[in-house]
Amino acid sequence: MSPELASLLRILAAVGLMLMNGVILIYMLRRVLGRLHQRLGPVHVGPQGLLQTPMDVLKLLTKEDITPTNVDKALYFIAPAAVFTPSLMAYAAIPFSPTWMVTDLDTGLLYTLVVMSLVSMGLLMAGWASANKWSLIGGMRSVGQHIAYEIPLLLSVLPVVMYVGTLNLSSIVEAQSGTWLGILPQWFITNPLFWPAFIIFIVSALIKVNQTPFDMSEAESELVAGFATEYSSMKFGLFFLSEFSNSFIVSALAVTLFFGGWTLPFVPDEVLAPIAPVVFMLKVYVGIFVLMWIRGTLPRVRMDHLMQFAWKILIPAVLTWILVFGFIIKLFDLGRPVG
Amino acid sequence: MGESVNTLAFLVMALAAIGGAVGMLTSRNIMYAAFWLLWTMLSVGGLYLLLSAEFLALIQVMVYAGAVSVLMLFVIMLTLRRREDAVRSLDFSPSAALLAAVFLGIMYYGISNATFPEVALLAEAPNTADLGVVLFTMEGGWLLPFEISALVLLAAMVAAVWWTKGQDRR
Amino acid sequence: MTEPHFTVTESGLMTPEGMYIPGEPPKGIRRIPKGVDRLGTEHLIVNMGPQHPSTHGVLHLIVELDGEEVVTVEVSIGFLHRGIEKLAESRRFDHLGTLMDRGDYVSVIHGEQAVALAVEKLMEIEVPAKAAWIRTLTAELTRLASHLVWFGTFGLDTGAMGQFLYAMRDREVLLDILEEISGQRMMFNYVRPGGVVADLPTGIESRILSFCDTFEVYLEEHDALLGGNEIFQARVKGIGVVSKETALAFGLTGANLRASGLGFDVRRDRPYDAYPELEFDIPIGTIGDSWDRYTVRMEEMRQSLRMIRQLVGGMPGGPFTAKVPKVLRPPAGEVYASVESSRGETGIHLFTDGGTTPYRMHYRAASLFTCQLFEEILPGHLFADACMLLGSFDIMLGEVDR
Amino acid sequence: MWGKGILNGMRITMRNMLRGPITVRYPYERVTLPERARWAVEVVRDESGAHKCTACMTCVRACPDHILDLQFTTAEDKSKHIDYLRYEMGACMMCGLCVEACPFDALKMGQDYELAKLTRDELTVDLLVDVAAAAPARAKKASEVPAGGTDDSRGGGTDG
Repeated sequence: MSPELASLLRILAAVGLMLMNGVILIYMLRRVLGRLHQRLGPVHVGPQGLLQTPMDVLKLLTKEDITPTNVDKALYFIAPAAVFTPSLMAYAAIPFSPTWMVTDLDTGLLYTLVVMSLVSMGLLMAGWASANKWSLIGGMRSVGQHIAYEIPLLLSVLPVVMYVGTLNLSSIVEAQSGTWLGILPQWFITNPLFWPAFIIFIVSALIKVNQTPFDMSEAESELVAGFATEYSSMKFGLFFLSEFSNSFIVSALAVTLFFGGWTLPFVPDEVLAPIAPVVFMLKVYVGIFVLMWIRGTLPRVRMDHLMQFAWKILIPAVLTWILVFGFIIKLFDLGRPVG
Repeated sequence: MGESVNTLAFLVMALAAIGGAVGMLTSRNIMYAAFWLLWTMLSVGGLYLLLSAEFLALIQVMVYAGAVSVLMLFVIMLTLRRREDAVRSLDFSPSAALLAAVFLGIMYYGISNATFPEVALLAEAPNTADLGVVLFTMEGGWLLPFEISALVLLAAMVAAVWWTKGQDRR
Repeated sequence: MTEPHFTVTESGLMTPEGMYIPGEPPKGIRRIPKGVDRLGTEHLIVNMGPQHPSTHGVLHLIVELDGEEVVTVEVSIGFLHRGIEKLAESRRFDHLGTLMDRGDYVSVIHGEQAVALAVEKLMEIEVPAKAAWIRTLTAELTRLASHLVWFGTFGLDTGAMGQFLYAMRDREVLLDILEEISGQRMMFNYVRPGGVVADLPTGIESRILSFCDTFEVYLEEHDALLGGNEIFQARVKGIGVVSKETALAFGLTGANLRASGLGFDVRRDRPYDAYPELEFDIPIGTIGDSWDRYTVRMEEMRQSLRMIRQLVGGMPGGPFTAKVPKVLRPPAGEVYASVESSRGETGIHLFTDGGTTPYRMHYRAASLFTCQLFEEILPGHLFADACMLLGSFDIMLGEVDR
Repeated sequence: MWGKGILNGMRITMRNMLRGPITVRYPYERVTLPERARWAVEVVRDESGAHKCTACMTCVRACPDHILDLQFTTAEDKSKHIDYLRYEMGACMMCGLCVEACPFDALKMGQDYELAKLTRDELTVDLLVDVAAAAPARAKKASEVPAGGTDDSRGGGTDG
């Protein structure tokens, strides 16, 4: 098989995974939120309501696509794609196992974060093009929050990068294999040195997921549906899909950076190799469950509190922590560069 | 096949970059212009990627496409008093045309007379780690200029914050 | 090319078709101010409602926004107007309750109680002790149910979905109890001049008490879930401060007034039915911000629980209704009776001419007074806070528009 | 400490999750209505199917919505013959005032809460129609109505 064909197949696999993920995550969200609220969630269509989301996708696909009269036609059409494409591109560098990944980028971590930062552009486009005041406010809010949290998100992964000396995601995972003092897995999360970075990472990554407590851009009780107000049928579906795909990416990044990716402690490599993708997916889905749990619990933050939190607390904190962390690993010679 | 794919990709990216630039200059809607600019930035990022400068490509996308363009759009939206102000009428200015013609002439002269070094691409392109080494650890590296520019940017940021929030804003 | 939707000029709106809507801008709406200082941003005028998720019904707010900041607000009501006051002129006195049910349709017993009290006052009917106690019991159960709706929707306004569903879960049990007592889940039509329609069903006492036991735990959970949340606290503390003077000037009553530090409660100050015999505290806030309104209502729910326990424990015997004629024919006159409903003082002002129907009925709805406050309170707040403030005041549009 | 309340809230939602769902899956499960539940008005009939209505018009006057319509003809021997007692279910608010007013206990509040009808006309019913006589006609009418017409187009929402 020629390398070009192989990459094409990998890309197609990523697209398939993303679409599947979207359907599965929507079902999971409904069930998890339902249980959190002492409801059942979908149970009627198919066994355990499993067919509910496929049916909804069908519904979205066959629904009439309404274009309001006053919209900026070009941008209105481009916006869903501009939101969807970066979310899809972000799958490229995620290492599902030592061999399962679309491409093993040397700058995989930076790539994923950069690509995800482009999502906000599409949201702004949608907000502007919709010719709707709620949409416009939603778009502006989304860009404001994304810009503010881009910086702490990028900075919060720096301790990991400083520690392992690489931006390659699979190398970062490999650095976390093995055990710590023979009992704890040698994931970065078991090392208290990484806890501040992890907390900052989670807080700023929640913004990317665009759900409560940070769903300001679509804030259903304030902005009706924010940037998505005027969108219908599959255009809306693309926004929706991208949102779920983002929560997958965020969870996958957290697993890769802090929870040891596909690695498991005490499991020999021969056993681990075939089940690595399963281990990775399981970890990611646990992370997504936590995201949904947060979503079902917390109220929404106010926009200016969010901004103040980012610029006045999070960014100074993460800058200070990088400095402290650098001193610590330099003084005690803790860094374990790989490769 | 790899070579032809590369050539094709280069052509697509280059045309996209040029097309975006032209689109930016000719569109009467300032919002469209900003989005065309974003398009150009992304295409240039793709060109960097073709040159195996992936770190530079990513920084290009992040800084220019992700941050600068968004800030421009943000400022445009904030300062537009009315939505229709985004569309400007076409006004022809002879002096601007003259200036553009002079600029074009100089550029043409410069490029046609320049000699480009014939350097083959390295088999193993410098990666991110090498860039870091050159910036920070190498003897006679760029650490001091880097820090100075950081300081300048910080000062600019503080000034911007003071400028926008200083007077009658709470 | 972007087509403009409309031009906001100094004198009105211009649409792309050239249709020109002349006239003065509506009261309270400031058009783009001349000589804009600051950043010179465009002011957005958004129509919040009548179909908006957080206006709790069909309230229509015309909000002028500067960025995210509310500059002016105009409250536009009347989308749910059914003419209850006029309809009352053709309804017999014992049928007025069915109209009042449709007024404030979340705290229903209070409206019926107000009508019943007014008619009793006119006709000088002595209500038997048991009837008064049953009325008070159902009124307090309704107050709990209504406050739960407020709590849930307040949570929803701040974006927390869980609180709403947990509140509805508890309200469901309450509605089951009230259905068992009165026969319907929302429009009870249970209180009549002279007493109540039927005695308490057997075995309801134990059900109410077991509900009290479980709900006591759940209530603390609710308080910890929403009120204990730092994000929520940051959003409500110091937001929407209603000073004592403003509260008095706008005629606020109920929890909104008490949150501002004024301890007026109809149950204590103009006691009716069984309230004089009950022990309860009136929670009072300090500065009148959203947080005070939240804590006052939460405390009211605790006091309601306390009252329900006393009411069930000390339920007297006797008839559940006084001897009243089939067709009520009060003497000509004028009477005002009021009760403390979940939203404030619900008053009924009746004029009679000696016939079987009222000559005129006035329905004092507390929410109407709260509604008028928005034009005063919302400007200066962020838009997100404005949405949440609507929730904190707990208005009921059925009562506002009647 | 800042954040303690948030963690406590997470604990509470998890505790609620472990309590299990309380949903009543309505078409499959049904709750028993309390004895006093008030739904559509019905006529009390004894075993032979006879009703106790004397056409005294009390219920018609008692109805606040004026939805009861009783029409009777007085025969020459002064005996009343009831033509119909029309009841407009679509406008009924089920307040129970007619039942309370009836001096002969001829009316009662029914317990059937599935009152949806396919056509608007079906909402107006003649309460005093002879049940036995009307049965064949009703069966015929039911067969004319296209089957499976329940319009469940609401689908699932897009959230939760």
